[in-house]
Amino acid sequence: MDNYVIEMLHITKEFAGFKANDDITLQLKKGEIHALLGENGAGKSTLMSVLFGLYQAEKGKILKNGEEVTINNPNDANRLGIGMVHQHFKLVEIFTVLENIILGVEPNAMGVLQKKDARKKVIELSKQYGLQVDPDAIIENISVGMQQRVEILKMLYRNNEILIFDEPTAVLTPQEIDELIEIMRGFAKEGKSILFITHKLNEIMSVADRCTVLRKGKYMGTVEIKDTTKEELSRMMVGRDVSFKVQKDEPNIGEVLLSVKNITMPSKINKKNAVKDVSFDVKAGEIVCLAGIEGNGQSEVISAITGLERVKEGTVTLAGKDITKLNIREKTKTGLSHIPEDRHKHGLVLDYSLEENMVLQRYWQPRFQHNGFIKKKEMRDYTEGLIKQYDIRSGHGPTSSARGMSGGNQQKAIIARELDKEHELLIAVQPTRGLDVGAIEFIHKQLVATRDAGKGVLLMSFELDEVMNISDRILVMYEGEIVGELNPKDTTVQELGLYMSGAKRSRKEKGHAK
Amino acid sequence: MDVIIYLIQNMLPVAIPLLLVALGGMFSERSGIVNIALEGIMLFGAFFGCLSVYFMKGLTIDPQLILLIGMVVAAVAGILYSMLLSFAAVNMKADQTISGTALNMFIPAVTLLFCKMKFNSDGITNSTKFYIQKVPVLSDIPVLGPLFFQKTYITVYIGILFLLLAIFVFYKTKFGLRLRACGEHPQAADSVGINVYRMRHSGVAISGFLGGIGGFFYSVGVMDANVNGHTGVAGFGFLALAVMIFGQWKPVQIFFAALFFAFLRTLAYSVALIPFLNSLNIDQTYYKMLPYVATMLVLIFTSRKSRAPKAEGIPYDKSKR
Amino acid sequence: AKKQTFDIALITDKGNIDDKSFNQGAWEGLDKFATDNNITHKYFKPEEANDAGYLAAIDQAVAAGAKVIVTPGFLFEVPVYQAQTKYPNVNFILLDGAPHTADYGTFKTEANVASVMYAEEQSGYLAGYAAVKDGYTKLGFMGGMAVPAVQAYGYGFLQGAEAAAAELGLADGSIAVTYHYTGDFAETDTNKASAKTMYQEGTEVIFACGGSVGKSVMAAATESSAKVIGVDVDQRYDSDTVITSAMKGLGSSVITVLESIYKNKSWETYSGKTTVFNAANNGVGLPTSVIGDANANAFDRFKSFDKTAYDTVYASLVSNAVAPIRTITIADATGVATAEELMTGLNLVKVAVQTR
Amino acid sequence: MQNNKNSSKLKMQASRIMKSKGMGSFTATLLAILLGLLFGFIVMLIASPANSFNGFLTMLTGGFGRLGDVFYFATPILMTGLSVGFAFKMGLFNIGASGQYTFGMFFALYVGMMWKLPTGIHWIACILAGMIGGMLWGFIPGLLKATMNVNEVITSIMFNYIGMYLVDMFVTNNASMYVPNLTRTGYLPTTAQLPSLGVPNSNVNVSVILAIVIAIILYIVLNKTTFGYELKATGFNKHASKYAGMNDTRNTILTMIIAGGLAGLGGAFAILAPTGITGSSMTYEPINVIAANGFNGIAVALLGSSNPVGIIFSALFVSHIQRGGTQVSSFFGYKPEIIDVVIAVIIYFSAFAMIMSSAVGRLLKKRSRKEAVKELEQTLSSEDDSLKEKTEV
Ligand SMILES: Nc1ncnc2c1ncn2[C@@H]1O[C@H](COP(=O)(O)OP(=O)(O)OP(=O)(O)O)[C@@H](O)[C@H]1O
Ligand SMILES: Nc1ncnc2c1ncn2[C@@H]1O[C@H](COP(=O)(O)OP(=O)(O)OP(=O)(O)O)[C@@H](O)[C@H]1O
Ligand SMILES: [Mg+2]
Ligand SMILES: [Mg+2]
Repeated sequence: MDNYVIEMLHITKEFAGFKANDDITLQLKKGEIHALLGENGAGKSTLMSVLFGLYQAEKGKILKNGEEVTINNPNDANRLGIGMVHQHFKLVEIFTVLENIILGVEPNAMGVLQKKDARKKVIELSKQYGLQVDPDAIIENISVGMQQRVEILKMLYRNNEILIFDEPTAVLTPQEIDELIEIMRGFAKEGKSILFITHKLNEIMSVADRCTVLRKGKYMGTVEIKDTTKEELSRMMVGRDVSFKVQKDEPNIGEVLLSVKNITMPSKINKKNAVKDVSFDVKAGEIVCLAGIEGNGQSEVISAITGLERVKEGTVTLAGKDITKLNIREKTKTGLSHIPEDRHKHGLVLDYSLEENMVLQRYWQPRFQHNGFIKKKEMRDYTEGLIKQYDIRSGHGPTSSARGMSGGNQQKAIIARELDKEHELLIAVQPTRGLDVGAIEFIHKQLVATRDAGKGVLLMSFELDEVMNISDRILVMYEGEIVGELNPKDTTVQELGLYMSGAKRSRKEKGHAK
Repeated sequence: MDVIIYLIQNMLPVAIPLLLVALGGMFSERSGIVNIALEGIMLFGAFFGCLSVYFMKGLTIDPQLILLIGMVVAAVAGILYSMLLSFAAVNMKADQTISGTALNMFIPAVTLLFCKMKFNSDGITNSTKFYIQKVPVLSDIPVLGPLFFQKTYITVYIGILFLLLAIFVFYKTKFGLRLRACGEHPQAADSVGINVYRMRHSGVAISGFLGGIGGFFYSVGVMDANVNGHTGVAGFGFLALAVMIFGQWKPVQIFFAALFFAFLRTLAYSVALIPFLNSLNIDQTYYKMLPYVATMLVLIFTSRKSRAPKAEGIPYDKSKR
Repeated sequence: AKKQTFDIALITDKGNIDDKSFNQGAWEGLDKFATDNNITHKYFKPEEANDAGYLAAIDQAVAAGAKVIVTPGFLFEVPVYQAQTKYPNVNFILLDGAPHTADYGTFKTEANVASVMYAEEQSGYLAGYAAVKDGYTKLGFMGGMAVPAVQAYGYGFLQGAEAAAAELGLADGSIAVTYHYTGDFAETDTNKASAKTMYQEGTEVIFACGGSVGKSVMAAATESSAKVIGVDVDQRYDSDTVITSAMKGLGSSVITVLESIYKNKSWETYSGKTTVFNAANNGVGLPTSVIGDANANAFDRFKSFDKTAYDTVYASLVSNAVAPIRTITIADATGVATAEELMTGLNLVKVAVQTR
Repeated sequence: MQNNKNSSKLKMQASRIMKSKGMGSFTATLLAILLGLLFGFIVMLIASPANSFNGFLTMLTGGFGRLGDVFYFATPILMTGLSVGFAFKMGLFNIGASGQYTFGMFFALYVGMMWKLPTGIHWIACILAGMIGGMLWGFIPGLLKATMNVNEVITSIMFNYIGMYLVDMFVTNNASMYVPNLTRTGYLPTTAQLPSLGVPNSNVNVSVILAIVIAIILYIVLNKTTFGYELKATGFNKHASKYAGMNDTRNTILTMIIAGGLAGLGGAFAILAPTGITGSSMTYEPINVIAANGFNGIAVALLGSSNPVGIIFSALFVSHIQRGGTQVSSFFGYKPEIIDVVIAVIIYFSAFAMIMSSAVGRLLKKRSRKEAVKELEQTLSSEDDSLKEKTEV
């Protein structure tokens, strides 16, 4: 008999008749790091939400140290020592770090807040675990990595012994990931038990003791990490072999398509410039990647090119045409396609149907409108074509509401829309964020195919693997400048990391670089 | 000097209803519920407050006590009426603007209907006098005495008391912290075991409490304890919304915003007292428009960085992440 | 229950029957008469406040069985002109107006219409006279809008003040009057604020001459410990601040005409013409008795002015020895007179007018 | 085979229509109306039990005897309803329809009284002037919203007051328009009045036809054109619309201009209506009161789910029971305000009618709980609360 702190036995959780968790069993040993793996929508977050008391399972039971417990809300979970870092942070942006940590378990006298002791405890905890934070900083002013520390401190403040991390690394830079993994190891050593959700098999291989795999809401099994491989895990998860290495030939490089010259962009957070005098080119038939740790100006460069922000200084030329001051529509017409960073904010009108979203960039073209009237039939036919071609899955085909689609399929829809419209240059910003390996594989293939069709691709990504695998050329940004131009074939992840952290730079000269 | 004292004496009874109602709106909106129904809640409170004053007219009790009783009635009425909003918005996940608008439409019609049936009138007329010519002792303090303790209403002091209380509850208590969390990020509040629904009900109930009292205080301090279905509360509920936004959803700033608006409004009707303005001979209409124009100008300059509670207006659904 | 019918109907203008003005006065008379004589009666509110709306309300009233319809106010002049031929068997009592076409081309009062007017200038004269005689020297006038009735009250008020000042032998300009039209007939906080400002300037008594505006003025007077003169009906019961009221016999005139129909069979006395109710036929005046107390002194809120003094001045109006001016020439199209126009038009010397 | 496929497709479409948003909101609205009427009946029962039944019937049917008036009184609120509803689609709450309405009235009056134009052209010019007046008063809040991010609810409330005071001042200061003795404007020349439809005892005129045509045009614009597509997209998610190259600033301003124009037309239609009395016409009374028809427009828009065609029906419905209400008060002595109470209750329930109707449906059909929950969830997530400004998730 193993010594399990938590056992979730035969859990079934339904949403409107759909089984998100179907007879799932998960057993967590004391002091272990237990990974939970599965495609998008496999039911990982749901299972954790059941454990944390956000949802109640229809069937199954939960045991703590062998005794059955009921968890009806986060308070129950908290009482049992269960804490969770959510996939999307649950922090109140305008509150201070301290206020966020104590929220829900506020020390008080007759309802009046007593922050003094809490502050002391938080400072102690952050020292003890090396989670450096300023208790009085406002959440919206601190970095994502810092916010995650706050989430972790929230659990520690509540003396939680069982820690759930739902995709904690998706939003972190490589350095931050390393730090987090160290912290998790530390927790495990102390006897805390950790449930760790991630789509990145490397992380599982490096930190987890065991791994439970889900597929489409079903339990696929639990394996010891030391006895398994990445390939085996992904086969368990997807049901087929997945190739991690993107198949691509030598690039067939052509004319300069995009030319960015001496771009300077203001920062939204402070008075400094987020982008300082940056210049680079993207040529036809190549994938150029803007790499760097989040917050080093990459997003602002993209915004300058796409027109989401006004350019402060410098010029952007596309296919020989100065597009710096053009509005977004004109840029689109000049041949720009853009897979935006935030698919819910920019990429889709969630309340529109799929078909209405598919013409978002081209409803004004003669093909889809006549004298200002939308050609509904053309729109429908066009969407049906794309659904087939890109394997976009949704409930009601073209008429499904975009809101009801899964993240992966929403992303596919955006990619279909942006790739199918006539364009010279594709800008893809974090196109695979939060997606499972299957979806990632698909998207990578599409990017390479676009390149091979003679278009230029400008990719922005924080995923080092993706950067190394996909790109033909890497531009590393650090503090608003391009500090290195690398060829992925001649470099290593470690070297890339050095550039990203500013420890190394090879491109100091301003102006144009070849 | 006399003019200044006069302006301040007359500004306060106007500022207090605005202040209270805007504070109410703040509690509601910071909990996540857009409260466009303030106008209706005010009238509802004013209606029941005045009605209770009407029924107490024969009694030989101190008018200030009658006022306090009327205030309690108005507060209870306001809470009850606001529950119609929170029921719709929280339990039924209804659109908050629509429900609020319905509540604004409902009460003037009910006031008219009731008063016509009962009094053959458009409203309730009271003759109880709540005005305080002089507060004993305090009114003799130089400067401050005439400013704050002569020719005034007890509503002014109660209003200030509620302001202090609101600041305390809002910033210093567990309840305030939780309430503000619900208006910003209800999912976060939920995930730490806070009952978002209950907090939102409470926020709206507080807006009902303050809104009802504010409505009654409007009647007392501005309308001589009368209430009328046609003129209602003269758009003060909507103005309070503007004051709330102008005050950036923060109590102290709301206080100053209310004073600002009330001052301009008082000024607009006191032009004759101010020789300089009087000599300009400007059409009175411009003065009447002044508070509205000024409020708008202020909003134009503050709106760029204006930041409404992030989750306001969005029904919270536990089952959605 | 089938549809109910009502014999006597009142059509309100845009206000309600508690407007402290035409609607209320007329309704109180109508209601008293009908209740006393057990006649079914009801008031009707038009769906919109314009000629067509008023006519439609008359249609409704007739459909509901009305035999006599009271229409309070000059706004009914055109609608009644239409209705008098449309419903020849219905009797109309039109207060403060005479039927005419929309273009004022034809004035015609049919045999089924009694047109009733009031000498407001006489009533205002009495009020102004009494106030100055009582020792007030700083007066105010707050009219609703510059309509003929309100203007007449105001002009009468000024002339009465002038006459009293002359009798008292006061110096020229020793009586100060602030003269103001509020622009509406409603109880609003803004009207209250305006009145308060007037009191703050030192005004001792304001003649509140605009329906519900009076409520606002009384509120201001309470807070300022000052006085009010009421209008149209005796308003002493509304506030202690009301020293007297410039009345016109709205209710009593309605009762008089209704009696001519239902009791005296003397409808011809009033039908087909315009009857002016004035001092001579006891149609205007200040209150001389207190309701519910036969022994009470209706002049008790004056310092010195009393019934005797009142009777004297009233007699001078009855005998036409004094005839206050009702209209003056005003340049401004809004009907709002300037101080000079008032001073010269009304021959004021002792009274100094300041307009607002 | 082909046939089979077609017929099943047809069936699917039919069931989709039945289950569609439009149909769902229609039944939901009916439910809300039912509850509102029930409330009205209870009030009548309390006020005067003996008359309540007949009174209630008259309330429901009284309007049928006065169809001309039903259409006549429906016209201005139809226009303000369209104004509010149209702005809703863009995510804007135009509570300022009242001020725009008043401005439209003033412009129409001005052209009607101050300009001498030939018969047949004059009233058209007046209508256009009214529209321009409303547009002007919608433009400014739109501009402030689009360029300075000033909350349009607050600006338009402020603009209601400012507009009302301004128009009252313009009117009273204009010697040729204002008749001080009557405290209102003079009569409009007949050339400025709208052609009557000739229904006896009713002012119903050509404007009701114009209003319905405008509503249908709006429907087409919103649902069939690229402009409507852009407006709705911006209303749902202004970040996405910016990303898609739509001109958010322009669209916001344009929407408020159009909404203002619609309300302004409402004002023009109201003031230009013929009265049927020779030489008489509508008049404007400058007494510092905010036009109620602007606020009634909110109710009409909400009841019509902001759908232009729905708004036609909701305006007619509101006008219909208001006429019934007048009858009730004439014949049974109830106070006409009872109708306003009923309408308010209807609006209140319509705010969550969707949820109620699926709950009622569940009770009626006794379906399994799961299914009902599913449907509920679907209606919830598909409900396009165009009011919601925050569409980003
Ligand atoms: N609140 C909900 N209502 C309805 N269905 C839901 C809800 N939450 C989750 N689901 C369903 O449950 C399934 C599992 O979702 P869950 O979020 O647990 O997946 P996941 O494994 O965490 O995916 P990801 O890797 O994208 O985070 C989804 O496919 C979805 O259809
Ligand atoms: N409230 C809900 N009702 C119905 N389905 C839901 C609900 N919430 C989520 N889903 C379903 O959950 C599935 C996955 O949703 P989820 O938000 O986890 O996507 P995701 O891939 O994780 O995207 P993200 O990158 O935003 O996390 C989808 O199939 C979606 O239909
Ligand atoms: Mg998940
Ligand atoms: Mg996810």
